[in-house]
Amino acid sequence: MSGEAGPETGGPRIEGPRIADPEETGGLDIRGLEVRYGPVRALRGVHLSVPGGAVAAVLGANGAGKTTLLRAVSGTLRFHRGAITSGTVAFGGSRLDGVPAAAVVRRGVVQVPEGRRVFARMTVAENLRAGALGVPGRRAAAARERVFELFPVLAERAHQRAGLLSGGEQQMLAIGRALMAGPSLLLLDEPTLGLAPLMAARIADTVRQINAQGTSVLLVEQNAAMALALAERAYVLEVGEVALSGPAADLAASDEVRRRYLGVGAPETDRPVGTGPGPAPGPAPDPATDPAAEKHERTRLARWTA
Amino acid sequence: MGKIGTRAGVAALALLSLAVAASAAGCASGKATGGGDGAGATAGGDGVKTGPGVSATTITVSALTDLTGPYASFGKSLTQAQQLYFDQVNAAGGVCGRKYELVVRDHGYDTQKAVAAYTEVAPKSAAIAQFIGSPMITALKQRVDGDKLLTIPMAWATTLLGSRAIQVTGTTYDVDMINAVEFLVKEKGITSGDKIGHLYFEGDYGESSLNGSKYAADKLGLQIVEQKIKATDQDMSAQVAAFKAAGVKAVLVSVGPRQTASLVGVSLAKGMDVPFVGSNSAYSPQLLPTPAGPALLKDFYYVSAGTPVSVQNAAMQRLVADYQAKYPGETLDSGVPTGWSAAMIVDEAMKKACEAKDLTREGVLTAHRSQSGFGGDFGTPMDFTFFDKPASRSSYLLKPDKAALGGAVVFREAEVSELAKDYPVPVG
Amino acid sequence: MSEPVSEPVSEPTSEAATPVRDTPTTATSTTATPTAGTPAPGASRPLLAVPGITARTLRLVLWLAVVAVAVAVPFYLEGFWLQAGLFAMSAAIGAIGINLLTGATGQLSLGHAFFLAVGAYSYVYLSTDLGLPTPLAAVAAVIVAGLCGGVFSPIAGRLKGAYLGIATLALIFVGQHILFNAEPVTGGFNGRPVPPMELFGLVFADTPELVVLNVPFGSLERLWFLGIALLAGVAVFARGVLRGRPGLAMNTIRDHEIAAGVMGVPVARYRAGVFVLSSMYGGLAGVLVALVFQQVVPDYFGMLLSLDYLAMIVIGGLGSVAGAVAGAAFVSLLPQLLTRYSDALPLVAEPGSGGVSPAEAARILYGAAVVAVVLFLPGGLAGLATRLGRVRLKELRWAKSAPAPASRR
Amino acid sequence: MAVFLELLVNGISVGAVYALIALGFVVIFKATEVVNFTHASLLLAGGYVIARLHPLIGFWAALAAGIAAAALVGALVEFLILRRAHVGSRGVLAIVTIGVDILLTTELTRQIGTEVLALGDPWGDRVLHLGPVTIAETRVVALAVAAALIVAFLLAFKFTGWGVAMRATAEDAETAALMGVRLGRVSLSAWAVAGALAAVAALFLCVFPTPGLDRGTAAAAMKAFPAAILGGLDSTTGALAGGLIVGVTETLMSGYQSELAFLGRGIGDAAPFLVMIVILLLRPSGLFGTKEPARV
Repeated sequence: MSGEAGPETGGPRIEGPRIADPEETGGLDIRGLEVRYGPVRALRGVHLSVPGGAVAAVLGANGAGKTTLLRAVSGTLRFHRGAITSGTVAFGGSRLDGVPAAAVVRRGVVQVPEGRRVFARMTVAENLRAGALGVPGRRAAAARERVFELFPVLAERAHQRAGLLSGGEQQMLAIGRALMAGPSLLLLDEPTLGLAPLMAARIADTVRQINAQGTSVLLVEQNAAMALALAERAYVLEVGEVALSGPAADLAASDEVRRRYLGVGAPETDRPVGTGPGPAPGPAPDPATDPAAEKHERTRLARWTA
Repeated sequence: MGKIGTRAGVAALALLSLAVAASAAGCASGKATGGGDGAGATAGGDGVKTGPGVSATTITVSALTDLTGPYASFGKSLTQAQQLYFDQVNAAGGVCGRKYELVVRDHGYDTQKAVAAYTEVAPKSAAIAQFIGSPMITALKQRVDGDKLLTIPMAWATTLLGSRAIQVTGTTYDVDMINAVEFLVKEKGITSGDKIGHLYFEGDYGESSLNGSKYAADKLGLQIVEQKIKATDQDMSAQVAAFKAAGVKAVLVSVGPRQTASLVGVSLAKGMDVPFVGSNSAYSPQLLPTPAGPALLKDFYYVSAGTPVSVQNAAMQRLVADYQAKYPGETLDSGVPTGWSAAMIVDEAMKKACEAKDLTREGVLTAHRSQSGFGGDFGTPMDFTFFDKPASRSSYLLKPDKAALGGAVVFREAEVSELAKDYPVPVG
Repeated sequence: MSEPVSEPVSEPTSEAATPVRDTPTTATSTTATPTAGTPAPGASRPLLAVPGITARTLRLVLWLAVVAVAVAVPFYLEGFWLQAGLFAMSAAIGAIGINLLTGATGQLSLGHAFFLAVGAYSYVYLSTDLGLPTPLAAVAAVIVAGLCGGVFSPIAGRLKGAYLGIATLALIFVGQHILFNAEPVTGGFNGRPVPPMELFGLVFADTPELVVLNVPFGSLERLWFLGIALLAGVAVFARGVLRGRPGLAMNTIRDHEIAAGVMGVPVARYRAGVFVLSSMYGGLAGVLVALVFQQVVPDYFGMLLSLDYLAMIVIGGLGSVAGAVAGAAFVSLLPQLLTRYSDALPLVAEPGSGGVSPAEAARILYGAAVVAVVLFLPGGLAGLATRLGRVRLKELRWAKSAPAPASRR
Repeated sequence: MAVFLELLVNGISVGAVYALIALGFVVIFKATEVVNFTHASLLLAGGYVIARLHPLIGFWAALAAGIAAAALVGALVEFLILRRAHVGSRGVLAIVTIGVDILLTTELTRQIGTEVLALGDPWGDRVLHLGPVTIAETRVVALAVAAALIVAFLLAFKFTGWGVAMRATAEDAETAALMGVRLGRVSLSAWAVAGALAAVAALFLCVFPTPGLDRGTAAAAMKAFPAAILGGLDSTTGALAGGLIVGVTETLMSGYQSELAFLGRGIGDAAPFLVMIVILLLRPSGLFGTKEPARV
């Protein structure tokens, strides 16, 4: 669909039943969210909710604004010179927008960053300890038990440097570290990125397990099949806007999603067409960057490097 | 403006510029020829030819000093003493029917600020009664010479000699050091073949001094062990270790007071009990209350052409009394008599120039250079008739003294050593 | 699940008409707040009808005024002001250079004073000892400064951030050591006299005497024009660099070094290249300051000078030419103004009287300015000027649908 | 040989003082990645309070007060200025600290005026004789204090929550924030600790063999820059190693300057910087520093 055209004129979309009011269930509620990185707008008019105890998934191509969405929730936009310019983010009835990252953690919302980003120079145990820094010390011991139960391998390697772990183990550590704070809502940013299919499946199982223990999950994934299998409800972001949303099963069944995110259907419409700013051609963007922030610079740079 | 293309714009620009320039000439800005800039001498109503800095009622004298940099304490004493001097002269009726006005500019020991300050004050000054900082004066030497502006530098390096307009007072550092070496030989048992350490600052203060000590050592068969440091060095342990290793029998000191204190303190603590003789900038009475005080009192001397404030003569006692009355509680260091006598040199030159009815810069310089036996109350007598040699070659040997006013007493009266008499002073 | 298709989740907001992706026009409108500072002719909307002419006219009037003032100054102001102006011009040239490096490319350098020294001393050595004609010596001095930057650039290319900043400190300390010790070339602690520039038969010195329109033209008056010309030339060049593709690449290196590398910017080569360019600017500033001083002395080229340069670009505005010039003027003129008018300023005490002296007041003000700019005035003085006055002009340019200039900060 | 030993011991003892200063840089750099040029004025502030108070309340109380005061100044600088400075790069923050340093140093030197202030330490000018070598007692104490503080910091970084938060922040501030680390507190505490360290360093910088605190004292902080860099800006061990290397280099070069005359007189000051350049060419992040992770 064309980015310029706006949602009113846009292509097909799927609409599910109105979900339960997240304020009643103690969930996450995002309304009319707009985020800018300086002059660049990364998100616009995003509405999204994760009821308490649910798993929601956000799908979308690179640069669609998925990571930005998580940053807006976790309060880390300022690290990327971004800001919420309108709209609200609320969790359990209290506002999270404008709240510093550490305070968001104390309210029970913890993000597992994209690319894991374990503290490579610290040991596994120290990483877990770092995860518990935002909460009172008493709870840390219990949380550590829970993490070691989920990921026995972390207990085995407690005194190894985190940088020496394998990719899958690092992802476990990153999730475990986030669980140390005892979150009510876990934000997962591309947890299976770069992992072998077997390991990805294990991570998916773990997410299910975590959710079963009562933690809500907001999952950002490019692996749409996995995400849609895990989630009850899913949102598709395109160029900073929610293009589709609905029950995960419905989305999984929709032609549009099948064609574009599940790799079924005509390959030539693999990407948004027209003037919409999909990922620029050229080398893959660095995982830690938000491509949306770089977008306009890159399009100009593409010219420059030509 | 309508449609103006780039070319038209440029043309208009050029036209306008020319118009402005032309109008500048037309309206005769203050800078136009004859507007008081430059050295055009004009005769005042009293028949005295005047130059820049001299009006019918005032003579402007400037002080380019350091009140916020490393020589702040010295600069403050100098400036206050000079203010006192000119106030007293003004109170007594001034000179040549005119009152002095002292313009003080603080350059904080920064070359650019000093150059800027000079550019500002020079066109409106009849003399510069005080100019602190060898690097600053060196940077301006050519201009001072060209401006024929009588300038009293508060630095005693030989590099400042050789300009008719610049009057280095008293001895230069090298002459002081020659006198110091002879003192060591005469009274401290240093003999031919001995080694003498010389700790000196990078820059012309240190290196002028080193010239002197090397000359004297050469003549007397001594050997100089050099240690050069920067003004930012504070701890002299390494230098002491080097001196000690070389087995020096005495140490010459041409650094700042802090380094002197460290040097003397460390040497004694490490058992290197030798006499130390410093240049006049190496000592400050403010060191006496610090832990280095006892070491300085033990076997440290310094050489100076100026008398310390503790000396018992009428002129000095009057100066001290007046100074303390005007600036109660202020430190009385060597800057007070030094500043005072520099102001006096300027004043004497003005008086003489007035007698000759010529207060132009040339007139002031001529008058100044006609004096051959200046002063005596605040230092050794000076001869101003030449400018390629120090005005004096005799120096006092002073010794720190806690009880004395100004923290130092005369240890040995002023003397010209044999070597210093014949010493060919390098110029420029 | 009974209604599979329905209204979009995201409701149109009042801004729905705005495309998601910003075009340059909308990018401006978010920052552009029309202000009273705009010149009257450009203040109203209708001008958009003839945007090109109006914008150009305004700019022309502005530049005309600037040039007219610059030309007129030596006819009116005394030496002190001319010299202050020349120091400011030299500082501006140096500041533009370090702004390319630190402001635009994000490489902290504490060694700028060293390159000024190289420029100044090379000019003296090349013209006096090697007998090069002075203009040639000046050009060669700038090149030598660039070469010195090039010699250091393996380090500059390898290090970044804090490490580079402190490594460049070494230039100052080692450089001063050389200045003091390499006497045959540098003259040691005494420094050396600077031969006056001689260009097309015109000597930039007090002699031979020259009177233009009844005003005596000494070295300062003559140098004034040389300084203006040099500053204008290097400012235009730097602006070109900053607004062109190199500027874009530099900013990308500053903001996202790895991204820059990924996008094909030769990062190391750029960093080294900018270092060399910045050194050459420093060298030129050194030549000019030497001509003004008439004597080069090693003490001047110390660390304080380097710190001054950093303060200049922060106060003026990082990464822009106008910022460098504004900051240079501020930092180099402030102490002189305060000293000169200390008698008239209520807060500044007479030197030696125990209160805040002019020199101290200047330092306090300039320290405070650095802090205040960073806290309250992002973009520095240049940013302020932009916000106050230039907004309209830019908007007009964009309205002409010209491509947006590269982001300048 | 005795000369060499004497110089070496002296160098080590001077190096201990540099190490203390460098440690202050390291703590701030670790927590905030800012090169702190304000350190010079923190030194001056701590020294000034000790110098002014020791005649009134005794040396040890004055020392405690000086440490507290410098810590407070450090915390205030962080809280009032750096925290509120919204700038893109750490380089600009470094320039901000230069501005703050100019402000503080100007005011403090104005207060100190033209005096040379003694700090009233109990060691005086006593020296220890170790065979042919003599060393000032103050320097022995400085070495012991530096070593003790560095060990204490190593342990604190390893075992305390503060230390883990600091290391996590140093490694990846954003992720640390995601884990609930309050970055503001981390950087505030780092500045306070650095201030305290500066006061301790000021003590040893102003006692024998130097005559006392005066307006020039802050200049010594400059020498700790190469120390901090060549050790590695984010390494506590590096601070000690760097300090010792700078101290020894400087002392040996000064002591042997007659033999090294071909390098020019007064090479002692430039030498640490030359060593620093050589080390940086070999190891761009210093001897013990962590290689700057490729972060976008």
